[in-house]
Amino acid sequence: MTATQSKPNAKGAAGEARTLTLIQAITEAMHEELARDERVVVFGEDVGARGGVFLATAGLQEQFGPRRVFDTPLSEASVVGAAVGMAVRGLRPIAEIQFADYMGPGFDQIISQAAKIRYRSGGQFTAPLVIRTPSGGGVKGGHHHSQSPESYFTHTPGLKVVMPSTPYDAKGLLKAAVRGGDPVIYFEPKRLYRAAKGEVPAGDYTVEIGKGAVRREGSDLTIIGYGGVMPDAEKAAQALAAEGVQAEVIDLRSLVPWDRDLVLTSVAKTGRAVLVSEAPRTSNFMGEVAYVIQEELFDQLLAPVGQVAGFDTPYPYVQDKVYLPGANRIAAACVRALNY
Amino acid sequence: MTATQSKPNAKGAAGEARTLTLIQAITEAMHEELARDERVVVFGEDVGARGGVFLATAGLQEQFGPRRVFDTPLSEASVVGAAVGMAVRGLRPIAEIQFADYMGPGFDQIISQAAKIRYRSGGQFTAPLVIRTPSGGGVKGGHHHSQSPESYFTHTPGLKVVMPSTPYDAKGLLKAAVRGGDPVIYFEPKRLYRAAKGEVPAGDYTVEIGKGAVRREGSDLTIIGYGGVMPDAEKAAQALAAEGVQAEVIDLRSLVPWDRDLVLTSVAKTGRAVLVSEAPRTSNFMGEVAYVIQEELFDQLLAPVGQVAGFDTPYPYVQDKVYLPGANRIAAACVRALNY
Amino acid sequence: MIQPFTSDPLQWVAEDGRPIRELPARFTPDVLRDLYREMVRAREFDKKLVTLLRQGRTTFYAQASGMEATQVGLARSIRVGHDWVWPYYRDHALALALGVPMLDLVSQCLGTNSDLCRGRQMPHHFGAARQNFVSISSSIASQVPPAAGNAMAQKYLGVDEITVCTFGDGATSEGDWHAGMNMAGAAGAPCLFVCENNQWAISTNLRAQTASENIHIKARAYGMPGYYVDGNDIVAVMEVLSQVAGDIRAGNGPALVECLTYRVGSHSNADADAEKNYRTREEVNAWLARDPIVRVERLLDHLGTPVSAEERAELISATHREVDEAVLKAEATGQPDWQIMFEDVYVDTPVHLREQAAFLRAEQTVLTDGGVQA
Amino acid sequence: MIQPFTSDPLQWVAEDGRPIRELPARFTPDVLRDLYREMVRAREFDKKLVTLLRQGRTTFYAQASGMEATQVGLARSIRVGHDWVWPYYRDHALALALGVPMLDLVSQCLGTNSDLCRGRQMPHHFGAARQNFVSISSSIASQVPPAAGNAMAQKYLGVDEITVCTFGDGATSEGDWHAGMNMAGAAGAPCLFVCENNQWAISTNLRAQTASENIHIKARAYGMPGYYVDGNDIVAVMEVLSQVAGDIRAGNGPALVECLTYRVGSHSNADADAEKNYRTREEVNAWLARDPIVRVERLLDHLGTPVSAEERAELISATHREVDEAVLKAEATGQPDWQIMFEDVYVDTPVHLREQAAFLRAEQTVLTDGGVQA
Ligand SMILES: Cc1ncc(C[n+]2csc(CCOP(=O)(O)OP(=O)(O)O)c2C)c(N)n1
Ligand SMILES: Cc1ncc(C[n+]2csc(CCOP(=O)(O)OP(=O)(O)O)c2C)c(N)n1
Ligand SMILES: [Mg+2]
Ligand SMILES: [Mg+2]
Repeated sequence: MTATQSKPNAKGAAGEARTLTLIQAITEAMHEELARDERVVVFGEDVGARGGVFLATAGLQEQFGPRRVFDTPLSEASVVGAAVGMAVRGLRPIAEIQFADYMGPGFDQIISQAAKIRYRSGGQFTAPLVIRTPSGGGVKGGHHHSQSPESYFTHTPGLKVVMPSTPYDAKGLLKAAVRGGDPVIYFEPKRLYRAAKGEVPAGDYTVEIGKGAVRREGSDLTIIGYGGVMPDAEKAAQALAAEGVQAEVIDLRSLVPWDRDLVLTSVAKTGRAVLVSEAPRTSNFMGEVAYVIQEELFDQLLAPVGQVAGFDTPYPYVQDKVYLPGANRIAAACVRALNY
Repeated sequence: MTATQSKPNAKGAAGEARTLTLIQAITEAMHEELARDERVVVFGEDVGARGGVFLATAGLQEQFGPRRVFDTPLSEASVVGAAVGMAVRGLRPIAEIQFADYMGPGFDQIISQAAKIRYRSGGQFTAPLVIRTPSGGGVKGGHHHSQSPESYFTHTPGLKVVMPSTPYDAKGLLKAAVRGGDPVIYFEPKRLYRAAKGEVPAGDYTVEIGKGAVRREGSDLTIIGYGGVMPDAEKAAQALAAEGVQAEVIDLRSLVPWDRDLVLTSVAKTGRAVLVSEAPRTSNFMGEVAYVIQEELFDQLLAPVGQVAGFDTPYPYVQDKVYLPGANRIAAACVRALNY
Repeated sequence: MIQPFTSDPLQWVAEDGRPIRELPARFTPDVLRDLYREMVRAREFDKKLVTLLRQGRTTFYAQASGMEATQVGLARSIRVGHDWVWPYYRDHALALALGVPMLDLVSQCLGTNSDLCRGRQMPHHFGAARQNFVSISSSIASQVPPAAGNAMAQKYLGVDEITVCTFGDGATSEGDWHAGMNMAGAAGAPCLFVCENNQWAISTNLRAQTASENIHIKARAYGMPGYYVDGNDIVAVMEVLSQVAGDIRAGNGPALVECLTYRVGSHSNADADAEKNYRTREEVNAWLARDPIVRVERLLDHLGTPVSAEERAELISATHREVDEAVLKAEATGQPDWQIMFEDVYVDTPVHLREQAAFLRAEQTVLTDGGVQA
Repeated sequence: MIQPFTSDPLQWVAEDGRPIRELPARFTPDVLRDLYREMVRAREFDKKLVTLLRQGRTTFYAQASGMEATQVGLARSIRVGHDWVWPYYRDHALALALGVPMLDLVSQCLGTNSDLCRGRQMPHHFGAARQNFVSISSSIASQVPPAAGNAMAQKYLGVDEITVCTFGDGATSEGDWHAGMNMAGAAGAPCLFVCENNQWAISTNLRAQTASENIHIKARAYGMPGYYVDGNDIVAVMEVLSQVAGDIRAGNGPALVECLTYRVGSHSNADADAEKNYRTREEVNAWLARDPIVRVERLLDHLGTPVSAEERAELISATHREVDEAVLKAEATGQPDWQIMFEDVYVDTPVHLREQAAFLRAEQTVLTDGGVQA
């Protein structure tokens, strides 16, 4: 893999850009952080010799040795719990949960330990750690390899939650997460691992957690999404453009905290918003975004806030493609908002 | 306890009403269901001789014996998992999680097994079971005895989620849950256990899961809540009435499914809605209610949908009362909606 | 009486096919031949399904090759369709030997309309009510607490059934494994826990998985006996499992049996090439030499009733035909349509799901009419 | 050498105060007196706090009465402020003996401004960075995997610290207990796991908690030694724990020590009356007769250096004064105001929390100005 073979410029600022895939950018970020800071360790199920089931950690054990990059027993509670204890004792753990669908067994460690130790101790003990995990659908994995559980974590105060959709953000957000003071749940939209390609500077840079990005400017309507749905959101915007409609496309990148200013400024301008995610509709994170938009921009809205989300069913195997909001469904929601 | 000493009319229809507390109504429902159906079993940590830490199961083991009412090891995964297996093999388990804050260790059993077995097996295997658990704040219990995790479960397709606020509903919903075909998470607002008193018919009746209730009729604004916040919601409505504002108050009772018709009809009439819950704001269940209201009634709304919720912090110990939305905060939100 | 907590796996038949202990009378040449045939059938199923996978007709597959003695031996030690089984995702040899029809297994792998599970789960996650073979969840060890509960229900109901719960070696590290084992122990529930110890959890060797000497000793933590068996010796597997199943049925509470075996193939299609990173060719070869099917062949040789080359060839081609026919039959039923997505979420269909289904119906109609008008 | 996996708890001093084995030289009368004083201090802390609870000045309390030898003995077996401790909610005797100031403990129980934890947790959930005494989480056994991680970090850093992790008997049933124990074993992490087996988990007796013979045998599942100690015999506790701590510090990996003791008081204020439902007066009396403090008194008697009635009375009243002064001092600092709620959620305060804080500030202002105008 290029990403692990390149010699990242660990100290200096960002170097020249190369085209990497999303997963290469993730690998490169870990590589550079391991090189930068001796306190950084990478672990999880099968992340060592195997390099992770998606190969996100490929080459890292070879390069940094099994002391810094290692396999754990098959227990997500062990993985998350170990990360908490290591972070409390001064390390900077990057822990992998093999699939976001398997955060369940580590759930209490995340919500009771990682999320609350700073608060409950009055700041005496803190757990700056990163939990990386592939999430989302589109890989014909059925419900245990396709779910989007991010809303559970956005509903848990004390956690920061991010999900990049571009290689550039993937690298920059992961670095920011490793260096920050909080537990960060870092979701990786697995269907973009190799599908998303983009310019990534060699060497060091971070992307601030809490800032969204405008992917496309437009004046007629704002499409807001994050993670795996972004390419389809952009495709929908292109289709709309062909019909003369200019959609602004925002990639939240960070869910907790999320970039209210960016979203509100855009919707104030366009008057219409369509929220796109693939998590089940009820109690999903976009409910909060919708709520804030209607609360803050009630008088400026030209149509109800639209939403395209996952259906409130377990993620199905055969209907994988139908379940996911694709460009057509997103475009249709935009049309409904425009024609309201 | 009166509830367990009374001789419920297990077969027939509802008998004469007595005044019971919420927790007495819950005990009575279990008592009657145990008497009605040999397949019903009650278990959990300390539910036997001890009668549960809140005494919800007091007297049941004495009456029905340790075969039908029993203590389990200290493991929520054991409790929930056993319930799933028992239900699959034909029993009708009522399992107690001692505090909703301790659903974490049983989380994967709930989301991976209970919620999905019907779906994943194409209906070949089903898990009709009830998980009862006390939730919510107001008891100076700090974050591990005060949380309101219901949104996690409303975001999990395959689960039904209910939360009564009156003794009548507590009994009727619990019976409906025991008899239904689905896994039901039955939240008990612990601060109302003894504070909520009301008429409860002796003997059999059920309250349909999925139906809300209008607690007070009004034309100026609709207050929508569930569980522990209901008494304060009603108090706020009374305070508003004193100022000449007629608030309609809806108790959802059931979150999945929730009574969209009832809510939409009311808000269509009043033009204003204030949603009240105590769970942290971001990604909470009320986001979905707000979303549907603004989507369906965009043109009829006279003000943005208002929301009073828990803050996005872990539940604090000393600030217990400040954290919770009380009548003042609810009334203030109503005033904001009215003055918009 | 078979002893628990032995330091070495119990064996009846050596790798060269010679009995080490007296061969129990029930293992007549006919019985052994039947076991042999069942194991070969499972092995060939693996091969055919891997081919279907390569052809892109299914999307996931987890081979059990090398583990047939454990799975078929287990199936032959319990009461089919009477006892209950909470299996894991590598158990197709078990399913076949329990009588789950080939068509049902193939349909599940293909996600066709003939799938008993209605295309809801990824391939190789079977479920068959008729055989009390409970639908598999991917979430490792999540079947263990429910299996304990299933057994508790059996005890409650006073039936003479037992519950079987299978899992891999890696699964024993999960918290839910502990929760289920401890619950079954405390409840004295009639549950037979079978660890199919193939020594690897994807790329993680048992030695990195736990510091305990072996798996069965973990039974001590739950107050139940733990047995250690050569999982490639079907006679040993059946001798131990049928005695233990009998003990459990007699009301003696749960037990753990560790069957030491090996996964000679890749973990799944996902690591077909990757395994060279984590294990050596020599190790795989050493275990290929301990093949459970070959051992029975040798035993039959030793007993003077060898399997002829023709019999073997015929058996293999019969299985291939069986799979081919099942594939044709399954594919002929077609793929479930989108509506299937909204069914079986609940016993009824609540209003929000009806609305979502209506939304999708409208969308599908538009699409059929020629795409969305953006 | 102390043996692991004994069938009976190791003892040094019999209930009548006579040494059963030779009393190790380090247990001079002065040392024993110091241990005695520390245990009495903890016992009296319990009494005073229960009184504060009755007075409504705190809202929760979990007594450790009867368990002082285990907790004080543990504190005296490790390096204070150097080793790390992931305790559980019944560990105030441990905290006191580790040198956490009385004021800090009282402040936490009262949730005053002097609370190191800033009033965030319910009473009796301490945390003190100076003593590496990690803030307690109510969620049972949730400290076990982090303790393993803490020890893994120590090993990684190459420091000569160890990590101590304590928990009750009930805690051993949780999945997280298993996950943490297994992780520590697999990683060879320097972690000392101490089970304060007081035989009850609220109303659930150890016999209903697990079918295993005892707790320490569960160590076999994790490839670590398990020791069994009379937790009411402080000499035994210290002999075993200091040797085991030394072994761990020397790089021999984790170990589990089960201290058999008894909670003579109620589980917490919540079941003050309820316990009569689940256990007998006789059982409690039998254990009251095995009081760990009385045992040291008898040993000192036996050694010819008895504790006089005056010394005892003085010690008790000194502790009461200590608590009273701490209470006054703590209460004088006042209760944290509402702003505390929004701090320490994150290292920074994100915009949504700033907005929520602003909302609350406005509300509080209105309230101070005389209530909401509805
Ligand atoms: C809770 C959970 N975590 C992780 C995984 C991913 N995973 C699938 S198979 C596997 C290894 C299982 O090993 P083992 O239990 O030994 O069974 P084997 O595959 O060797 O038969 C892992 C880690 C999962 N399915 N579930
Ligand atoms: C995960 C979780 N489940 C349930 C509880 C409620 N609870 C508090 S203490 C307790 C009993 C603990 O018993 P044990 O571990 O033996 O400790 P002891 O109180 O006896 O010292 C229970 C069930 C909890 N705090 N956390
Ligand atoms: Mg394995
Ligand atoms: Mg205890």
